[in-house]
Amino acid sequence: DTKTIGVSIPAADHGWTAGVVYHANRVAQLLMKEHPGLKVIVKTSPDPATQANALQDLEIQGIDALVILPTDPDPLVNAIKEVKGKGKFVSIVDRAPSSNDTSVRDLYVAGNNPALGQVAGEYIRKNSPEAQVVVIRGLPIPIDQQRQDGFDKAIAGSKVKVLDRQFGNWNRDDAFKVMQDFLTKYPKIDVVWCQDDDMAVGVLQAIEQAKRTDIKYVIGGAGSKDMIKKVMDGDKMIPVDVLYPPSMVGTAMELTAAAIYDQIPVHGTYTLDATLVTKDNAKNYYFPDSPF
Amino acid sequence: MSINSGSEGATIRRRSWRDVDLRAVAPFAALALLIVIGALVNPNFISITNLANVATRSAFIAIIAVGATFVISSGDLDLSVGSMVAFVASLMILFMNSGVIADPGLMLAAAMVLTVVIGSLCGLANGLITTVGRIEPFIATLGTMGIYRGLTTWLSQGGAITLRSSELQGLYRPAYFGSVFGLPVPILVILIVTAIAAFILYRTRYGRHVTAVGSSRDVARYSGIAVNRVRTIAFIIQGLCVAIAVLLYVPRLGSTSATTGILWELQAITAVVVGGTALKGGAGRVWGTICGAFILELVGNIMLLSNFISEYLIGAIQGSIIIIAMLVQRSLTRKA
Amino acid sequence: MSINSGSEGATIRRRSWRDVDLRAVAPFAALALLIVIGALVNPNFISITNLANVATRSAFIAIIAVGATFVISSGDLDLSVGSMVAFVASLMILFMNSGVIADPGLMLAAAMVLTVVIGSLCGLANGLITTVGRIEPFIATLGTMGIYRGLTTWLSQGGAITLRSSELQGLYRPAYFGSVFGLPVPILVILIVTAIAAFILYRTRYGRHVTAVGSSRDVARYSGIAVNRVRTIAFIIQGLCVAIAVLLYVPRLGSTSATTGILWELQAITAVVVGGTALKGGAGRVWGTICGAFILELVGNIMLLSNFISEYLIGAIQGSIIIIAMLVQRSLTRKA
Amino acid sequence: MTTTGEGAQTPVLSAERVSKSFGEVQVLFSVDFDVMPGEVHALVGENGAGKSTLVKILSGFESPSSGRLLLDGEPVSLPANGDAEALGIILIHQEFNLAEHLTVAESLFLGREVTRFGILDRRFMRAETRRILDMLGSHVDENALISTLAVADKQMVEIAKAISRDARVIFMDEPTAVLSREETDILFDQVRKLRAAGTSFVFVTHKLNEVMELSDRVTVLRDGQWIKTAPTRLLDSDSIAQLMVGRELSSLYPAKHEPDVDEDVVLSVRALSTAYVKDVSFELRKGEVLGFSGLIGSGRTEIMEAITGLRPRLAGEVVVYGEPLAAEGFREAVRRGLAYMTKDRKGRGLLLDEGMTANLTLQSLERHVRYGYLDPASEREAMARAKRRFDIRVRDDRVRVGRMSGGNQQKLMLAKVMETGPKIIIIDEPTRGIDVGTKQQIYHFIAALARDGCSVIVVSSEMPEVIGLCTRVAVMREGHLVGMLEGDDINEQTIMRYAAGLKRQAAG
Ligand SMILES: Nc1ncnc2c1ncn2[C@@H]1O[C@H](COP(=O)(O)OP(=O)(O)OP(=O)(O)O)[C@@H](O)[C@H]1O
Ligand SMILES: Nc1ncnc2c1ncn2[C@@H]1O[C@H](COP(=O)(O)OP(=O)(O)OP(=O)(O)O)[C@@H](O)[C@H]1O
Ligand SMILES: [Mg+2]
Ligand SMILES: [Mg+2]
Repeated sequence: DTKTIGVSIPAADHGWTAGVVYHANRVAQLLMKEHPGLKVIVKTSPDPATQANALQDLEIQGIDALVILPTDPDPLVNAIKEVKGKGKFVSIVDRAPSSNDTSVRDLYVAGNNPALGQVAGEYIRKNSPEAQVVVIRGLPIPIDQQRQDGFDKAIAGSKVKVLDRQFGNWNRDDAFKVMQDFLTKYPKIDVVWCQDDDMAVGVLQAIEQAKRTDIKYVIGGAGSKDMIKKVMDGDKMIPVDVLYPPSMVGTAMELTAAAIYDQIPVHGTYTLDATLVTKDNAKNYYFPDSPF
Repeated sequence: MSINSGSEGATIRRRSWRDVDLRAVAPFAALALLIVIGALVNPNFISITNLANVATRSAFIAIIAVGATFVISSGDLDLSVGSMVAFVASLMILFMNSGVIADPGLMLAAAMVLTVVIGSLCGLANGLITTVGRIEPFIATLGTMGIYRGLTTWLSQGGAITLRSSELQGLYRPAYFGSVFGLPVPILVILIVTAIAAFILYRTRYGRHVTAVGSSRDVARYSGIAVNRVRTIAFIIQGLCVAIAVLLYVPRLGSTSATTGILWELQAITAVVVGGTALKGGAGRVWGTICGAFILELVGNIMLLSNFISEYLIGAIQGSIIIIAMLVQRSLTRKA
Repeated sequence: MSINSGSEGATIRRRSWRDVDLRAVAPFAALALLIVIGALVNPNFISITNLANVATRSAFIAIIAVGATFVISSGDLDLSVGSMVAFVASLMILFMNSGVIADPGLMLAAAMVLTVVIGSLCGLANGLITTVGRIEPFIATLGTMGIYRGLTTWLSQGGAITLRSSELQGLYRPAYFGSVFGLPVPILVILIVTAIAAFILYRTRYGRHVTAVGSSRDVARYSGIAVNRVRTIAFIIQGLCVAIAVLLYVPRLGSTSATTGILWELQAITAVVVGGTALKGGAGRVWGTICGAFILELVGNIMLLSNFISEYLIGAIQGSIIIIAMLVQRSLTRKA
Repeated sequence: MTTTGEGAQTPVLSAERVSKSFGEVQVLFSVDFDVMPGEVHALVGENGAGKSTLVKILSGFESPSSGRLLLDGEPVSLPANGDAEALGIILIHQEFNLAEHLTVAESLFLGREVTRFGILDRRFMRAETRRILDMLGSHVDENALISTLAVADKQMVEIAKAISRDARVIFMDEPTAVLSREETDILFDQVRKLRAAGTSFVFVTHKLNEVMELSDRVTVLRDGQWIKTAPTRLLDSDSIAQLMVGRELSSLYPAKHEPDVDEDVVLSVRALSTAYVKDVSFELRKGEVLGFSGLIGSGRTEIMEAITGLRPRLAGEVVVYGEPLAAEGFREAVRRGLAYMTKDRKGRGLLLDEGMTANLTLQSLERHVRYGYLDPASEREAMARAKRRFDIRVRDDRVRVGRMSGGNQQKLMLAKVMETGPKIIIIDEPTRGIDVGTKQQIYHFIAALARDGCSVIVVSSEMPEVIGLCTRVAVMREGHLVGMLEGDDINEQTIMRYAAGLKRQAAG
């Protein structure tokens, strides 16, 4: 029988979301091959308002299930509830609204944002207990806040000191500028935490240009192929990376297909680990074909 | 030494009417064309639900663009409207979350009044900086854009601001999702706002002054028009329209963040221009603006409903369609 | 009847010269003020390294803004430059990754030529759509902005496009990070580009025509100036400047993504206006533009170096400073 | 075709059965016109007769709807966009055609800049500009921005621009409308010189004495029809005027109406100073017509604008009906019964992109408000009234004001100012670009206003106008009020002596 799954994800506006788009499309092809009657519609939206519109448009096309990775969860709750209210199967990926219960969704596949910060924080606390750290944040939206909170929790009570935090907008160029200024401002920096591999690219260039040797290492996040490669190759500046895989959207899509076809009870919450990628396990997470 | 013969006068009138009509009709023709394309792309497109959806969600941009029509007609420009939406909406939700008024109905009413006041004040600030400060509106409102956006970020401490009371939320929800005699509330609001705006622009002294100021500041001044006041009021009207858009926005998503309303200013300005108002200032076309806002929203909708466009290319196609819409408009106008 | 007495004429001449000078000086005064503030905020600010950093990284916006000075002087506007950077840079890197030329030096040279050609073509496209298509430049370039950005997203499949050959990267790196006689290459490029632009704008027939066209299309047309050609060439110059900015941008990070250059158009326009060029068209001030670009970059730099501003409020302060800079400029000009 | 009896020369440029319509409105009906080598051909007619249109067709700025143009006897189609200049055909526009952001020298050479090795030869162009301006006796600074120039100076620049080219035919559309007598004389000398060298001129004007003085032949248009072409020496001013309006004209100026000496003082200006004008005092009585004369740039406009609040005052006070008028702005002045009509109709007077009605009622919209909204019927009525009262003639009621003939724009502007129902009316250059017939109407109109108890200040550079209309004449020079003339003192010679600084009264 024919079924339709609508997939609503953020537009590819930086590396990680590009990965999301890549994996969503990849899994869509796989699922459609696997289930002949199945139609998977993947739609991208740049901001919450547009995404709310996209949900309406998907619904117009008569979907049976919705997989959504919200650009910003809270503003989308009402729109998601609309879909859910019509009896569709709803999976939310990665970003949870403040009231994340069964009235909103059936399935929640989560990357773990607080853990992403926490793992990074713990690594720093353990390996350089008295480190002076500068932080480059993403955009001022809740996921960013969750990562910061996780990080702060991890280093609370230790001698690790955060010198400064500024927004780098998950953008290489902005991260480059912010890092240049951090380097001017602080004569001694031990560690940079920039919670995103895209921004790490800019940070590394800024450090290289300044020829500063006091910085011991940089911790990014998400697991882009370039950074994983550096970890694999034993780059001293990038000793580890914290995984936050964009492929989680694929996981959610597979679980959703299973739910509507096989009536497998997949309700509930699936939280993916924020795995610490080290030189030893790096090759498991290296996908050279992905755009991210 | 002529006095026009009657018949000559009549011919003339007919000609110029045709002329005026076609120019005003052009955006509507582009809209019609788009609807036809949409119907071809996906049969679901032409359903009442879908068209109502599109009209409803164009409400924010449409209402903001009505305000922008005033600002642009008077020869200015306001780039801050997008961040003003975020700022005003944040304050509205924060006020409702503050719980200073126990009764939900009263609270909602107070919050709505507050929103309108704040919107007007933001507009006033833009107007004063531009006129009294004598700064190019482009730069002045780029500055306030940064300010409103920054304040929103600060208010939300980088996160989201969400309406907490579910009672209030339930009470307020119909303002976006409800309908009156089958007509969704937002569409009703668009119509009312536009009708009032058209009345002000075409049928009042102030509206005439706006056009005069936009066509020539000097002529306006030598005609005894308080140019700066007219310009400032246009900015206040813009602020009011933003506030009205916020009144519809908050019940829809129930929450705001620092990214709310990003790039809406460009969309609003595009709607105004696609609707036939010239950016130079002068004649404003309010109904055209609404039509422009629908066109923008339709383009996105058609793109989403069509399944053969790579999602990576959506931006490119959207851009092309705007250009094509303008070309259609031009060619229609030229034929007139 | 009248013959002005000679002395009267002389007074007027002196007065207007003084006037012109002060207006041109205003942005530099604002810049000086900022540097003083910066020095007070953080002693590191005034270090050569920091100032060189700031000047160097302002190169992209500065060079693009020089092109924008032409477009704006001729009475147009180009909103597509930011996405044009992304598009041109992507094509450049893809070409270098393609490996069609084995010799790295040759490959680099070919890529640079290609970049310049593509940049000019993009500018040409903008120019033709605006002039031949007779679409308001704001809308026309908003359309091409969507197109260039969309194509970039599509080329990169939403991700990043990274220069693969490390040999090429090593060869190319000095174009951004190198220096000549102690002067970082990007600063050198800014100076050369600006000097050439100033020469063209002030000392050639074409430059004169740009001013005339921006001042009044009709007058220019009646004077036998090919208005559309002048405007189109201004867009091509803008495209060229974008290409030059790309030539500096690619060696910096060796990669581009769909977010490269977002909002650079607004920054470039702001730089132009802060530099003293009026958005209405007419008089262009190339050196002022450069100064404007430095001011924008300095504001961000000072904010980061200062310790007392919440990271949430940076946008708000940045906005305020732009407004204040313009007010300083105005008050200086008014005193003249 | 007309033959002139001047020999069987071929005309340089001629029009055969040229008609022109804008849309469905025909403004020229099968007009014949020719220009002989080395002649000055005057083109006269009432406002809106089609003079500017004909001249634009002959210089390639408009193309005829039917009929053809001949250059040296050969049919041509003149290229649009001013490229006809390459053929030696040059038009000085009735409305200025200068870019505000350029300097005088830059404007003069716009479109044909002189370069050396691709670089602008600015020194040469400046020197050349200076030379031409000196030749015209103009002291305009060649480095001044056009935007800073007074109207008359802009006209001089236009003329200099035309003269500096190798022209075969120069069309001048009312070049003297904004010039003083002296400047006009210098211009005419240049014209005669160039004529002697073989250049032809077509000269559009409303000043019939100039026609008599300068031209060799006259062509009269009326309502877009060709009426007559004849050698000037066979005509006189009266007969030309009669041909233009199609009826006999009575005397141009109405009888003066002297107000009683004990009439109320309605406006009194005391020691008023602005940035340029110093210490000006005078009084205006009820029912009086007070003239302001002086050289160009003597500060007449500035003082009027300061009185009405359009320009900041530095010192002094203005008293209207015994109450001081605060300097806070023009609106207050209008509310108190003052009206000011600017001389710059294009830049400050009229919205060129709007229709007539919108312009007419712009200053007096409150009169058309019914229940809070504008009543279009009432506006239409006002428009019909104004058209009758000021004899505004257009062939298409919905024409954009920018496309109306210059004279009709002037009348519309006067109508607009009068719509506020003022009691004290300041008119800056009341008849700029207006034909004799209408001039007479406006003079009678001003006189009637005074008789009805209004007070009028007429600022004018046309001496006969001031002399013919006013019971008192103030003369300004370099920002000072140097004389207040009454009775027999009001004559050309005395005014001139004050204006040129040869004589001066103690400030009164
Ligand atoms: N582009 C146009 N579109 C429509 N009507 C026009 C246009 N140009 C001129 N007209 C009309 O043609 C008529 C003749 O105008 P023209 O300017 O030739 O008069 P004129 O003889 O120069 O008058 P004046 O002495 O007042 O300058 C006027 O009624 C004017 O409104
Ligand atoms: N020496 C001078 N210094 C400064 N400004 C001057 C000087 N001479 C003339 N001006 C300018 O000339 C203007 C006075 O011209 P205004 O238009 O008031 O004179 P007018 O008598 O009305 O002449 P017009 O016949 O041109 O209307 C002032 O605004 C002033 O700026
Ligand atoms: Mg004329
Ligand atoms: Mg004057």
